[in-house]
Amino acid sequence: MDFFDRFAIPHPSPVIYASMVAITLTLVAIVAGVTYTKKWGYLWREWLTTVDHKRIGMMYLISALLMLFRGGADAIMMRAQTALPENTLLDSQHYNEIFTTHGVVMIIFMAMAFIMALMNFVVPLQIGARDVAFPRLNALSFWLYFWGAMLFNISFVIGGSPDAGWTSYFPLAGNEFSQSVGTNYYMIAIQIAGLGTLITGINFIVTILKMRAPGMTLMKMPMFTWSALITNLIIVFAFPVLTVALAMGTIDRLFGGNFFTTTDGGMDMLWANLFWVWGHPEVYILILPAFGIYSEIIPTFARRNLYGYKSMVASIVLISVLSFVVWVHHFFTMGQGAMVNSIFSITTMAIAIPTGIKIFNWLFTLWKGKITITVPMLYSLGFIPIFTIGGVTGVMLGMSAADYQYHNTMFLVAHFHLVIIPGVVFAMLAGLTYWWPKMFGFMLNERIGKLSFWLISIGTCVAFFPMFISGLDGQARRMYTYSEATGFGIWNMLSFVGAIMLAAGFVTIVYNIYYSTRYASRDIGSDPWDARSLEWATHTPVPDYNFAITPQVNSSEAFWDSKKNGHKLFSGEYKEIHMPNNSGVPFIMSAIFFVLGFSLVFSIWVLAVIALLGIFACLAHRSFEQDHGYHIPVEEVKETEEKLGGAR
Amino acid sequence: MKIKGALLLLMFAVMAVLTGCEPLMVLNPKGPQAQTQADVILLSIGIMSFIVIAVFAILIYMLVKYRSSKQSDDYEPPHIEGNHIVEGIIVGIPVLIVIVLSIVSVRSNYLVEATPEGYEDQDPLVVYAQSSNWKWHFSYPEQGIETVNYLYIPTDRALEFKLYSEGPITSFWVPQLGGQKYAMSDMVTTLHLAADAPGEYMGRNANFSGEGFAENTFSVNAVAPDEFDEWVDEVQETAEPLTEEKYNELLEPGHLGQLTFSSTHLEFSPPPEGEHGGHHHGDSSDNSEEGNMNMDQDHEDHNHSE
Amino acid sequence: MKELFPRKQVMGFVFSLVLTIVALLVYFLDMSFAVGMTVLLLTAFTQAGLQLIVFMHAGESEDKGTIYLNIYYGVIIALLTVFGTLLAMIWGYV
Amino acid sequence: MKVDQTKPLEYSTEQNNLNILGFWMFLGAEIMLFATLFASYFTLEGWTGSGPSGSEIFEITPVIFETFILLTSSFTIGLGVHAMRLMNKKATITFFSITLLLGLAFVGFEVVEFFTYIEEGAALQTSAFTSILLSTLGTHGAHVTFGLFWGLFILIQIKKRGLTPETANKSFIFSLYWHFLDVVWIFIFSFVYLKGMM
Repeated sequence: MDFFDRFAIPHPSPVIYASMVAITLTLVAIVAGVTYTKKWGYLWREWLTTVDHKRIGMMYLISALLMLFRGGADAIMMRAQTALPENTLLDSQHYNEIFTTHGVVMIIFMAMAFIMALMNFVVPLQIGARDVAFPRLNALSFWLYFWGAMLFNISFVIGGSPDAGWTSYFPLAGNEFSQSVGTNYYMIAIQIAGLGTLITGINFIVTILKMRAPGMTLMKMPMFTWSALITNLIIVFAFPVLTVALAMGTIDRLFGGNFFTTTDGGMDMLWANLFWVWGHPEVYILILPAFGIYSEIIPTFARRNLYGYKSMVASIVLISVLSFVVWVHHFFTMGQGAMVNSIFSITTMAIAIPTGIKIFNWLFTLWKGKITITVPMLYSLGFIPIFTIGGVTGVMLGMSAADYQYHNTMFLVAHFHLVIIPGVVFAMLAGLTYWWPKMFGFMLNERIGKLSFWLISIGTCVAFFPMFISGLDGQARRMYTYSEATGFGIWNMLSFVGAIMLAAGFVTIVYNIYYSTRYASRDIGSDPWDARSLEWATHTPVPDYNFAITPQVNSSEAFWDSKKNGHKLFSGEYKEIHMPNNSGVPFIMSAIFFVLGFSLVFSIWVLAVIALLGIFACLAHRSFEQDHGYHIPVEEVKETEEKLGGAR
Repeated sequence: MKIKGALLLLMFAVMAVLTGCEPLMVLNPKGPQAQTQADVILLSIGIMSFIVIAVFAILIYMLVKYRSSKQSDDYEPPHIEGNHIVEGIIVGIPVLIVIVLSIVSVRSNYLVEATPEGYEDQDPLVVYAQSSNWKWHFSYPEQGIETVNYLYIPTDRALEFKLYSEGPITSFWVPQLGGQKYAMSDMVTTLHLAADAPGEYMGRNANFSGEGFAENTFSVNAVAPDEFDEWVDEVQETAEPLTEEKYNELLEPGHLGQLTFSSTHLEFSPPPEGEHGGHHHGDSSDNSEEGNMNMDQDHEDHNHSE
Repeated sequence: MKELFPRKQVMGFVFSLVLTIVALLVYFLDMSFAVGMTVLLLTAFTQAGLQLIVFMHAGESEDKGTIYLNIYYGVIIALLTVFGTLLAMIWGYV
Repeated sequence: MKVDQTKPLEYSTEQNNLNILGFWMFLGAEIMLFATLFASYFTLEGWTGSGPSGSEIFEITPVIFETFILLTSSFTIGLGVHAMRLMNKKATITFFSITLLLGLAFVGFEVVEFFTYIEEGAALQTSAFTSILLSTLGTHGAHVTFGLFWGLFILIQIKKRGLTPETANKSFIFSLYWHFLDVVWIFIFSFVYLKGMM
């Protein structure tokens, strides 16, 4: 293909041209706005170079919400196209691009960013730490994710989006059958973002293991921190597999390798295998933090401690190991034979046991409690029934012989959405509402929040339950059209209605943020929910150094203890506090990664080499740099503490 | 309010099961393999409903009984660590269920991976089913005939489909006869099926394979054995033989109607099994240039031409 | 000068040379595949353990529990991945 | 910065301890990286297409050289760390320099090996087997090459700034990296070369 042809969109449509204009206008508006308000310096000093885990968390949050709407727009378009038989809203190519980007954006750039957002903001506070172990690497993680996401998101206006599904199975995704640059974007953008995720994994493991407040033994860690620890452990061992798989795919596509081709010994199955060796642990990377969030919220609003703390810990540890031994269930139908399928069928169903323990523990946490229904609690309570349905259909899918019938059908689509939406999206919205006052100093409106909850949870049921039926009736997933005779019409129309409700729910969330920002009271104190763990023990807004005095901990609900049992959290004098310096290198280096990625996507080798040298220059700079951070003097700490609510 | 939501969910679940009884393809099997799978599915739906109902019941009970509006203002919930008996039950019952389901799963998997029960004594009818973008080619080596996009099969006889693909991974699926299996370019997979009742069944490629995927379907005509033999005779007499040239033409990406030939492509374009499998990819004629990166390469060049 | 060559590390080095030579016998002697693989597995994993303990000082810091747990976990997951992949890709198809 | 005098320099500050543990975690990720490459290698070993198989292109002599060079370099960097703990700056620099020179020799051998393979018609594009073979060896080789630069930078820092908690910490972490590459090589030596030639 000629050099300039690669930049053309394979199947242009008015929607795409409109998006190009919209993207350009938005960029111009942002640049003009920042310039007009003279905020470049502020932006650079306070945000782009920040290494503060709280600010990085907020930036993850904003990116995740943006990506939620990007992926959501894809979803609405898909449901609209299939709402009617033989609909012609989208053509096949466009539909294929949309479900591919929907999957990638939602999993890699929305859900992952959302959990990173909450982990970043909450974990250091919850363990009583000043920051994470490697603040600068933390910034690098975020910016790698951010620039990776940007690279992926420009695909649909420059060169065309990937169109081989989010699983990107070869040889369909290979050069033979996927000639546009779309899959190059997939391989490289995910690689860059994945590198950031791996760094986060290492960073948080060390943070949690080494930086806990005195007295907080492993078995006295709050459950969200436990889930974050195990999640990051899975990240560290799962993401390298994706790195290798993507590198092999990149070699195939850019350098003529033969890993997954149809000729010269290439083995297409190996991609599927490696993808799911990463892909299944990835599911648990997404769901475990959600479990942690529910384990914080349910006790708070049942006003009781978490039931069965030890079995909760045991079950997430067990899940972390089991998550690595079930991947073959994603391709039971690849012809391995009954023996292999049986092994992986059993391991798959075994995961239901620790998951079931968790569900029952949450239910028993309600027992003898004093339940108040707030928005975070509503999401947690809505999660239990919907997730149970998603979960038990997962067990059904785990039965290999029956899976031959469910595989690649709408039944599967229904299953994983009914797991991921309550398991991840509900949890993220619950966590967002729950920790919002700690982040921003005001609460989100409860009434609008409840409306959002009902729209989203009913929308989820309406959108995905019909898919069980159409799946069992023979509707394969990823079909852009179907004939009227198939009888799928009614179910798909219902799904579309559900999708509209979901969209309406998300719009009300945005409205809620707007409304609450304008009208909500700023006088909420530092503990508006009467909560139980350490993050609520510090001021709102949280000072840069989190805790002026490192707290003393004696149980997994240290703050509750201090409120109810008179445990003394903070004792001793203010001391000088050591803090890390801001740095522009993570931002610059990640931006160069973007350039490298872009030039690889379009095979612009000279630029790629220059970018690679740029990255090495950043690394060399870091090696020689001597940066010992700075100290906040005692007087300043005292002043800040008094301003924020009196010295303790 | 919460109960209303829960009831709504339950209603959907019940509806899904009820409407599922008769018309849904997967639950309306016409062959022993599909029957096995439908039985497993219904059994698992039964057991799973029990779990779902248990969870719903506990949730509703807790929410009704322990709402703060039903408690006195000074009620302080107790601190409860956990209880070995309760935890034993919530581990024990799921373990038992998983053991039962594992036995069912393993047994049924061996069943569907073997010649259908009751047909072990006869020779199966072997059909090579090859997908290409976006068509299905069915070769009957025994009868020496080939069809495109439709199948004729005898009832009450074991069928052995040999699946492979000329291009992306596809999945051969006839829901009413049995579950699907992948067709891939570098190996042949085997799917055992059989039809109990005559009729016309829907078959399709279930694995996403690009632009023409949605329309990548075929029809399956199950007829009585003697009727099948008549059809074979008729094809052998009236249809044209399949030439290599014609075959390569058929492989061009696109959609075709139903076609019939009185010879198969297996001789001049053998399936990737045995010495032609990916493992010992034998032919070396045109491999040397293919390694080069060539974005314009048409995939028709990649036929296994000998 | 002598203090620069601690006994433990010199012995470790000698031992790793011996292990390498034993592994090389697989090439120079005529062995069956099974025997050869057994020798290679033994020498490779012993050699890895040797590096870990003698040269990498895995057991000397306050975090040795974490470090060992991390390595064990990694090795277990790695072996599961390697053998699971072989099972699903090669052996399962026979 | 609080410096704990009772411990070796590389462990003497809180941040140093974090760095070392963090690097061990990174090595956990590296184990999986190479495990995935090995899993792919063993899977694709027989998928040679029309290209050569391992036994046709492997040669024992360069492999023996590479192995002994890398083993020795692993030994010398161990001595380097030992010298560092004795606060012997000169010996530390000497041992690190020897290590890097050995590493350079290793990379040299590997480059020659790669050119030989390509000459013999076993390029990255030849077959699935050669793709994974060169990728696996290449990933290890790239790690060593990266290590050469990294080690050089640290060497310069020791020379300029002396043995401080910071440089000691960097050197120690670098030694972990180097030993780990040696371990990976042992597996490549055993299960790629020796198994392939057996």
